[in-house]
Amino acid sequence: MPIVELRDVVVLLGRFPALSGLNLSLNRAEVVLLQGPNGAGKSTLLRLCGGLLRPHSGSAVVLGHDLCTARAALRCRVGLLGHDSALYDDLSVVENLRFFAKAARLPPQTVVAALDRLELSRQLHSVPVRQLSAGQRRRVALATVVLRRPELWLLDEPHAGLDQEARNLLDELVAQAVSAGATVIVASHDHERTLNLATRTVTIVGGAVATQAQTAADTSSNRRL
Amino acid sequence: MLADVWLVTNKDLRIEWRSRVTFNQVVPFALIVLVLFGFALDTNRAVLRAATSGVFWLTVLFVAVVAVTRSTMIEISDGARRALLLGGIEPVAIYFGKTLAIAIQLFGVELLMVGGVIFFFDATIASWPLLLATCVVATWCVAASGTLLGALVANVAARDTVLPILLLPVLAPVLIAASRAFDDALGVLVVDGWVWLGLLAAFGIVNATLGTLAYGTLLEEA
Amino acid sequence: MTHLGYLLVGWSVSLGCGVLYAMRIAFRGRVLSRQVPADKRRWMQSSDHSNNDY
Amino acid sequence: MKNIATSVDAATTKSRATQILGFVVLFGVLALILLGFFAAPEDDEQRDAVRMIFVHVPSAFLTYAAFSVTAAGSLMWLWKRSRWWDIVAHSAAEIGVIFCGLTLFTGSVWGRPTWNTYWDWGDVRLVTTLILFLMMVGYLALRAAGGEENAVATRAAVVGLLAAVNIPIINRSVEWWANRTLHQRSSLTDGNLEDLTLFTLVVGIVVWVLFFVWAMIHRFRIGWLEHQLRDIELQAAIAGRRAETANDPTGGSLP
Repeated sequence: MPIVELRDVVVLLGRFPALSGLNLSLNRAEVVLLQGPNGAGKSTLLRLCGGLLRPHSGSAVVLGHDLCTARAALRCRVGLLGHDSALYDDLSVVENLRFFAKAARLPPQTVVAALDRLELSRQLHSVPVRQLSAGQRRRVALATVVLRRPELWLLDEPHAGLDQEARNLLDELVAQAVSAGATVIVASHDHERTLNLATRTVTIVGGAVATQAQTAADTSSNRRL
Repeated sequence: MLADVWLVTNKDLRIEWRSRVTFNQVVPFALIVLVLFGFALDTNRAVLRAATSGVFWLTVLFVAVVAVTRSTMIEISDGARRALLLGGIEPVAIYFGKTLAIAIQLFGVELLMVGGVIFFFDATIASWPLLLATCVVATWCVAASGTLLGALVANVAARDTVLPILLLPVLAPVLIAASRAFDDALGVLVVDGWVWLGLLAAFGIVNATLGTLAYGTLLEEA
Repeated sequence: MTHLGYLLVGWSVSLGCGVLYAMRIAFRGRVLSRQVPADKRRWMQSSDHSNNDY
Repeated sequence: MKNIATSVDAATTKSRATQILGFVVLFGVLALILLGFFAAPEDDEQRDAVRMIFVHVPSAFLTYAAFSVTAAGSLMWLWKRSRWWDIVAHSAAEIGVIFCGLTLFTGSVWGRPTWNTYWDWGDVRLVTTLILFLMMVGYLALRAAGGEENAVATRAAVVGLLAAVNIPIINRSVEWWANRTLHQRSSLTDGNLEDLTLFTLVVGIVVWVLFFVWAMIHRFRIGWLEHQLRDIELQAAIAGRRAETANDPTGGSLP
């Protein structure tokens, strides 16, 4: 069964058709590099797959959940890293993560584990998110995704604002998740970096898939991690 | 479920404790409104005392608009509303959690305002139990309607103007009933304040029920 | 007739509002009708393709 | 309604049925004026001021009828998600606000000669109707604020139901507040009215209801056309987006 199955999906943002009849089918453990010019609909596609948007028309099934009817059930199983960090500015790093862990009914130790995984130093744990640098903020946002061990990772420009070290860390995380059976969709301008991992590239233009192709990482099956 | 309610309440209160928006802005605002009413009505001590209940609850309504706006803004800024959705908390728990957080904050402001009317308006308390019970129940009513309408206007472009237009008429019965109950509690008017309290409770239950039913839909679609 | 002034004001405002509103919607209907092709002007029949199954 | 004589024009919201209905309403209004001003007798206490009843009571009746339709339409939208019910709710709200404003206005103008005041804060129905008016003005303001079509419909439906649920409570509360009312107990049932006055009042209600039906049909069709226009606009926008996809300048070339 495909992880993502979209047919003729139209998604409206206000009255604007951000997706204009998009077709896409993804299988388990695929890593998809999403390309396309600004305004092509990449972010909208990720938000749709994350269960945040309702298709205006067409059929959309993600992880077996119909996006017209069962978005709430889907949202517990995906991890979305958007443009904005989706954190509460006035709460500290640990408080933010604890909130998300409790909401998802995860044990408290997952919080520390996730923060350690993202190599966030202990001094930062009690600092309000407002005071973090853009890169640190991004790491915390990523920690909220890692925390939940999602089956589908949706990463919107994940490399933006990260230093070299953090980028390598991110690639490592993605590779680990994929080997554990997760599916990943990455929207990125940083082709070279993401291509190493990608099994497929999908180019979106005008809210629909223009082209897609299998990549070397998939065919040669010796991914450089 | 209750744990989730407390999780959301705790989160909102903690954010308030850190940012002190309500404390630093809403409390002075409430006191200024009271004082201005004092200036406007000060020619006659009797008029001032007779008007105390109405002035008190009118001020609470204005404060409520500010508190609801703040509560909504917490979730809108930086995609946090998305975070709340992705978190996996039941919408009903979010609704009651946020309602409770607003109610606790408003109740705190009201206690300070009671001090304000005693000081500025020369109010005397005839019945503390009735006064406190009215504050609790009316505050719940205000918070329950406010949270619902806050979610309703969250994605409206002109939400800052639309919220008061919608919220204030809905809260008109709270203004009426709470003022009458206060009249009794302050010994201004011979009415049965507890009957009015019952009406407030009915209003609170009805609107919280509607909120329970509609909140999830609004969070998803509106 | 007593109170004629009050009566005239009440009646004329009521009927006037009705007439103005009627003219407004008739006019607006005319303007909109010109912009919509005839096959889409069937009132009772839904041509809605959006996902209405929630 | 202006050019009744012409045949049914293709590009309007009227139809044979609404034309006939419009005719009937016009004649009804003329009949009502004649009945109300000349046939119906004057009241012993209120003298001729009682003639205001023939516009005031039908307006009040229609206000509550229209907002009931809005509440029903709101409920049906939330249940069935059908555009039809959404437009019904919106149409009824718009017409209802007009009648509600007229009810308040004619009531005040009537109140001056009979109760010697335009407005009384202690009067139950007056205050209830005013709050209802404000709520529904908010409803229309929310509609006018715009947004995605389905989201607007859902928001508006919740407000419509909120108003419908709260009005009985407000009515009770204000009744307790005052325990007094300037309004006579239901004019229709207490049997104090002269036969001809009662007859005229019934004619007034019937004429107003017929006008409501006429206006609803036209207003509904406007809502329907607006929906169709948005749909046409949307299809064009989708086609435009698809054209972008087809003419992809990069040709989908990979780096």
